[in-house]
Amino acid sequence: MTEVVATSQTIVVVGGGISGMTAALEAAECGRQVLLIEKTPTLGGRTALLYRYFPKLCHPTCGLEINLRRIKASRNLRVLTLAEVTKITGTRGDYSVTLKRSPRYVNENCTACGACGEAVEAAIDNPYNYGLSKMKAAYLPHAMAYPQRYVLDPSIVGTPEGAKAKAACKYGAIDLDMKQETLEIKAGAVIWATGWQPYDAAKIQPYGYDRYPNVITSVEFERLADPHGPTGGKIARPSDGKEAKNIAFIQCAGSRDENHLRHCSRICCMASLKQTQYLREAYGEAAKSTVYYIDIRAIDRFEDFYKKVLGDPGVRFVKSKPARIAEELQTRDPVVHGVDTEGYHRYATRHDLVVLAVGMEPSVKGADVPHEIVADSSGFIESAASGGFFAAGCASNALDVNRSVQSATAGALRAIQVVRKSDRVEA
Amino acid sequence: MTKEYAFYPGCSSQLRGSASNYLTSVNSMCATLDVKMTPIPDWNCCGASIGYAGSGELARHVMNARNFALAEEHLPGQDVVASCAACWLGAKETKQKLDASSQLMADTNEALKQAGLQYKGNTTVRHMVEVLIEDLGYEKLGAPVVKPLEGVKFAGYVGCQTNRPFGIAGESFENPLYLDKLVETVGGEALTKYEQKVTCCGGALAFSEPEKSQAQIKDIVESAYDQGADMIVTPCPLCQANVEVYQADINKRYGTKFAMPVAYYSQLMAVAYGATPKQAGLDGHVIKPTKLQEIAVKVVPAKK
Amino acid sequence: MAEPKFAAYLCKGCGIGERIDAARTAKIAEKEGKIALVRQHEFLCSAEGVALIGSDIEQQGVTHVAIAACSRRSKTEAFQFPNVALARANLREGVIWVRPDTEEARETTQEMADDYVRMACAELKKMKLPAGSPERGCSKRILVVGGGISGLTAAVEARKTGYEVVLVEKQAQLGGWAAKLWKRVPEREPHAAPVDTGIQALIDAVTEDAGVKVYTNATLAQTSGAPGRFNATIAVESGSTAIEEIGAIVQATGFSLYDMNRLPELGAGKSPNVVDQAGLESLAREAAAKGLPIRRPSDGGEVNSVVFVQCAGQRDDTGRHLPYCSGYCCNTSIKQAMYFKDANPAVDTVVIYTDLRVPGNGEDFYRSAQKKGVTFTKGRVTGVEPSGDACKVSFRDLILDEDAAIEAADLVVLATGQVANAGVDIDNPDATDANGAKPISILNLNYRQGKDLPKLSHGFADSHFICFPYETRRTGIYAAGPVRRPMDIAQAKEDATGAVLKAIQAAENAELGRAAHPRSGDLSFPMVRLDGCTQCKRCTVECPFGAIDEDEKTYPVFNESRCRRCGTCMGACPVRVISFENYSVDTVGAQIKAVDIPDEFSEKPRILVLACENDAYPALDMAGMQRNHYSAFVRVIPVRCLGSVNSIWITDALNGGYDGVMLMGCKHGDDYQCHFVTGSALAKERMSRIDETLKTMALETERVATYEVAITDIGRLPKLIEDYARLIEKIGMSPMKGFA
Amino acid sequence: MGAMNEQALAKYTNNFLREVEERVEEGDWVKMCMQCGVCAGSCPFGPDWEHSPQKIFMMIRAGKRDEVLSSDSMWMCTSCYNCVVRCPRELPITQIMHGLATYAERLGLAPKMNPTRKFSLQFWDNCTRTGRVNELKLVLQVYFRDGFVSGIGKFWDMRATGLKLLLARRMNPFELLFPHRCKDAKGIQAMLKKAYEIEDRRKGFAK
Repeated sequence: MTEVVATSQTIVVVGGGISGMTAALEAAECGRQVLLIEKTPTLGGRTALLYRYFPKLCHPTCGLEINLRRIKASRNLRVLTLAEVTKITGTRGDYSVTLKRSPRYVNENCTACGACGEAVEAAIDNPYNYGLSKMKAAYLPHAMAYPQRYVLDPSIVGTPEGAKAKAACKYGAIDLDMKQETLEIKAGAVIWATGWQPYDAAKIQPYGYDRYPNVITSVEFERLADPHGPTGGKIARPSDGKEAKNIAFIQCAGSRDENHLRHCSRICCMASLKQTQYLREAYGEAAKSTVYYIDIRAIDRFEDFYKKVLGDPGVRFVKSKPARIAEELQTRDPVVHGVDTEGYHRYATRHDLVVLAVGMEPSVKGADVPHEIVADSSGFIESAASGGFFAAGCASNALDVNRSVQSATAGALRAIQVVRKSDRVEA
Repeated sequence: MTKEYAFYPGCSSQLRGSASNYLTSVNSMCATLDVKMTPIPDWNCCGASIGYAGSGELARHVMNARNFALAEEHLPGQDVVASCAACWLGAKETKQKLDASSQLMADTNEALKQAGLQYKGNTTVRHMVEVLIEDLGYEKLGAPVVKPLEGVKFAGYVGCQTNRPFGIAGESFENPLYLDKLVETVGGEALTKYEQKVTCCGGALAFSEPEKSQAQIKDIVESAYDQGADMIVTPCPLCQANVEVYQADINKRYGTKFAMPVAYYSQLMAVAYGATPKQAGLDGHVIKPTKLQEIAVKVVPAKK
Repeated sequence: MAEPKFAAYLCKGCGIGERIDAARTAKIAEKEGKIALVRQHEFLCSAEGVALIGSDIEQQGVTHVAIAACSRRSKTEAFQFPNVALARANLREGVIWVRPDTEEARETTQEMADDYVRMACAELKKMKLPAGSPERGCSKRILVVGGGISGLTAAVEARKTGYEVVLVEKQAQLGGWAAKLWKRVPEREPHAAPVDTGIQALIDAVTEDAGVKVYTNATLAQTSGAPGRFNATIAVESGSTAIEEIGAIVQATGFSLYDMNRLPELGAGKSPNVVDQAGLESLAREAAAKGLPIRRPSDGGEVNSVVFVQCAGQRDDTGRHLPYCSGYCCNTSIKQAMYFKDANPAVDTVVIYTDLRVPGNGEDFYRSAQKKGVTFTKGRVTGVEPSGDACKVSFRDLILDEDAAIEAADLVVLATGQVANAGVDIDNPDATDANGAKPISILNLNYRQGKDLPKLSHGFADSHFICFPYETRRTGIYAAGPVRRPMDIAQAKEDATGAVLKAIQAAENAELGRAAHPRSGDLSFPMVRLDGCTQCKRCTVECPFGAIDEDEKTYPVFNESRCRRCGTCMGACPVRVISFENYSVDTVGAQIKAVDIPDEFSEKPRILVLACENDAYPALDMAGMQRNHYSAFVRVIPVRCLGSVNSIWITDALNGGYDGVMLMGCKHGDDYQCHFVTGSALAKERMSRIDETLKTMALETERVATYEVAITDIGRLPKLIEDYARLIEKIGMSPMKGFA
Repeated sequence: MGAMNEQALAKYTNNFLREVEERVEEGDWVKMCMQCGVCAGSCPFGPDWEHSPQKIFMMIRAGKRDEVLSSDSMWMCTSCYNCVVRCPRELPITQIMHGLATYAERLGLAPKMNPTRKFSLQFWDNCTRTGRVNELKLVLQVYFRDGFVSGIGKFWDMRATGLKLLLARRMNPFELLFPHRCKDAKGIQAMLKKAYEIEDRRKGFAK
């Protein structure tokens, strides 16, 4: 049974991505008691699945390492993974938060030696590669996973595979009898940092994501370029593993569209510009990128990066929202159809691979937040009547990493303002 | 028990019309399914999308509203069901516009008064296919099958106006699947990868600029061949006519050897339900749907 | 602290027991490591194992613990012993997981393990338990520089958190740019129409709050000290000065509008009917005050047609204007077009843009403007020629792909950009800003390294870090709002709120004598033995954070609460008088010496790897986790930053018979990834000088190699090591063996 | 209209846009276009157009009144509604195209020789005369619209098809003598007359 100490001075942060970690750390490093809740088995969130950041092309795991070290060093911060918030009642300074905790089937004895992973044969889709690869059903989510502890997929519990895992563990770390539990904790303030999810590309029917293997999303492309990814960093296309050197990047795939997401997702333009450089890095002169766009939104000094990419002879820009994608029957090459609106030129261009710059929608839509809140029509959180509930990062708006961290830091301060009030009442 | 609808067959489907065999097969199909279609008395043309240059906005709506008014009066409580894509589209658009604007409603009734009619706004507009899928469902549609269309490969050509802008609930604009499901329901083989299923046949230009529409039709038929289709099946009389009738001209124009039969879903169902070739309107084709013919003439022991 | 007592614990779990002769290694810890208490354990991180260590600390008064088990990055929760010095030998990720489990590999693997234990013991002996900096600032007041919307927000948020505020504003009134606006872009749904700026409420909140000391018409004459003990000398226009005790600083000095008079080709200065966005706001305010529609400045005539020119003097690649995008201008022009449309839909408003940049819900604001009849034309404006009371706007219509013109616009609004008020460029004090003005210092810091915050690019005092946007190079001073990056009001408010948290954190850290990011909570701090100092000034020049000043005799003056504990000063010091209690020239030096160097006939070279603990070391760990093998001849020592590497370590190693030294640090240059900004760059530079030393030692220059590595290099690092080992094999064993 | 013509010549003023909003079916949607071009790429007859919808919308904003209204582009629309279902701004593009064509026709600016224009007019005339379309008459009208000789020629070209249709009983000479008709054709005429009258009033056409 999980033991959690929380009082009305505790700040509960929901979501262990970069926004949640930041909010939790900044508050904790101001001397506040913080409980960080994460739904999955590991911290890191969506940025841990990116290969590089724009505009520096540095690696997200580099910042993650620092944040994890801060978490390990912090006396005030407690992390709870595999935990979901099902209910929040109360008001500013006095909340009661109900948590559903799913079993990991692995206890703190785990040394991450990997014996169970070797023993088990059953494989499952690897969610950390968006299902582009398989992984063992006893697994360490990824190399930077925290807590650094294995997880058993529920599918093998109660099967011979589960038994294999248990048998393989010398340290009694595997506990097949773990059950889901419900916890209720107190909190003075809540920071909601549940982040974003990519818009379901299959809904954008003209682009045939559900029909053509060589039409993928921008988040999947990040995995293709990542050395930890399904191809070990080789930019190869799904249908035949052929090196994809001629790639179309389609902007506003779901964003700025009354039929899909009404808002602009802000990051997609920069993400595609960045990804053209992955291609450059991988294939040099042979790399051919075409960016189909409505407006390139490279705001503030991101413009520098845009100019750099504009100067890359391997990258073409076409001002057009493509009408549809067709597939060449034999080669399975995607063919992008549309009109370049700068002077009205029609095109039907063949590519090795199409990357849809999918839009950003809140992972937990406003309506599904288990608390009374005000959200906009896209589901981003604006405020809560109860006064001590704040949104941070992409739960609050379509933001890039830098702005998410700003938002999370601001959120931490607002939460501190609440709990210090409740110190006073109790003091 | 019998389902009843106010039937709006439309000009092309009427007796001696270019799609009269569609009507024939629909009647046969409905008889089997115990669906009673009562034509709206003295119904008139919807004006179709192509009539725009002369019609303007209001006149078009008034034409459709007249049919609604007649249906309200003579067939109260019954949904207006169109079998023709254009009629359905035109009627449905009018219905939406009138619902949305009291102004337009008033203007429309002011005009209708001249014909001694009034539209109260209670009509619901449906497509024959909606009736089949939504009111009966695939299971019911499969039940009466006595001659499954085994071994016949169908390219499901949905076309434009049955599919856009309204379409059938739950289906996508780019890749609707209901036609394939109907084919499978009656035991045929649906070529689900047929990628021309929603390509426009250029109907509106068929007469005025045949070369343009025939270029479209060529792709539609060609890809049906590529997929190994025995015939094309469609829910739209205009698509049927265009895609079937001009194959000879296309052969002349492009040196192709097209002879791809184009049938209605209703003909497939009628045949599968045991209708004679005549009842299924198979005699109404320029390119004979031989495979259907063969099945239709087969004698099978009546279902117990 | 009591008499130090040392203990070493050797874990045999995770296969360590099977792969190495633990008994032998334990004996080494005892004999060579000179550790009195040495224990072996099957599963040291288990509750029972941890309890064992705990009881030794309790019962036997153990003060220094060496743990030979997994990496220092693993099992950190288990191996946490307050007030105990801890050294860890990485036998799992660092040894058995990077070595093949074969007979022939057994011996070298064992030697690897033995050495890491020797190193841990040696390090431990030299370690002291950090006590925290004695320099404890006591002030927690927040100084806010700038009284615009960012500064006012900062002040209000700081007060809400219970901290006192001193606010300094150059102008006579508070409010800054926001006070000059008629209305602002909405922040919330419906994003349909301009809304009130809300600036007055902020001004009132600040002026009515006794906890905020407001200085208007005032500037900072000098800022001295450090977080927790800043002294701000405030000069008021009247001539009076005041000195305030400050804990931390938020610099919210905002921006100046790019001077439209630099854009004569766009009609600026040629007609009063050509205005910038600020100009239009004042027209709107005047009109609103009179309750009249906006009139044409030239003759007070009716305005029937307004043209908005986006990116005026922005996104420029001629080098004459601003190269960047200011981000807020598209929404502002949309808002201003609405001023006209909401008052009178008959007025024509055309926005000419190349890329319309309205991220997030700005899209709704854009749609709303279109609904109101604001028209948008994708085009590039080539000229604005005033004639009489009208202006002709010529442009290239990029959609219709033709040259076009709007013959008679009554008003032309130029969307010029933001130029940061960030003070002097400390790297280039004579530089002028984008408006051609010579900036005057804002903070007037008396820091050795300059008067203001270092600038990042285009004159903005932004942070270079994506994950840590508030980490500037001056601890306890945080830039917020448009001084940091071009931004709109909504972002500025959010930014200011975050900056206040960081300021509060800095003040609190200072009081506890703890480090700030990225070594948050670190109690160690640099200590200098001044009697040995030669006043060479390297430390004061090279400190990436300007933490070290100089006294009149040019001796270094350390300001611990400005320091980030990277150790760059330690690496810089030629006479090695700077160190930390738990990280010093000796703790590392001792590890280097502890390694057993086989003679030159053994064919067992020894390669020292000094790896940045932030990226290179984790990468090596992860290589181990993936069981990527590498040479058994390397001995890896994690360092805080490559900048902390003192060349004495290299020369000692080479004198001691090591055959090669690999330095692994982070990427440097424009897109540097060093968490201490310049550490890896400095190391690179220092090592370029080591070639000389090598020559004098008659050693090949290849024996010292510096690498830029990233945390993702799990595949590349083992390869680098293998290649280097092969290279050493090629150039042969070091001739220096056996002399040390 | 003269005055309006004059004004509309002043480019990039919103006069023509306003005219379109007032007088063209769904015309008030034109301003909502964001020039993404998805309509242009979605049109099956795009390659035949001089101007794509999105470009026409831009031309309207640019005040290119005559170029737009005399263009034959709108007449290429086959009402396939591809553009409508894909438009990210949900513009009823098909209706706007028809609306512009209709408006051009009313102003007498539509390209006289455009075959689809003629067909469209004939179709409407044909179906409103009796309330139902007389396909055979319609076809003959189409063939003979450019005079008897060319008509014979076209008819000759199509004789095979025609014959097949006759055999398939999908075209019937009786239609010429005893065509389908609504019983209340009169009523229909009357109500349509009224409809035109009301629309003229609403859209402010001088009568």
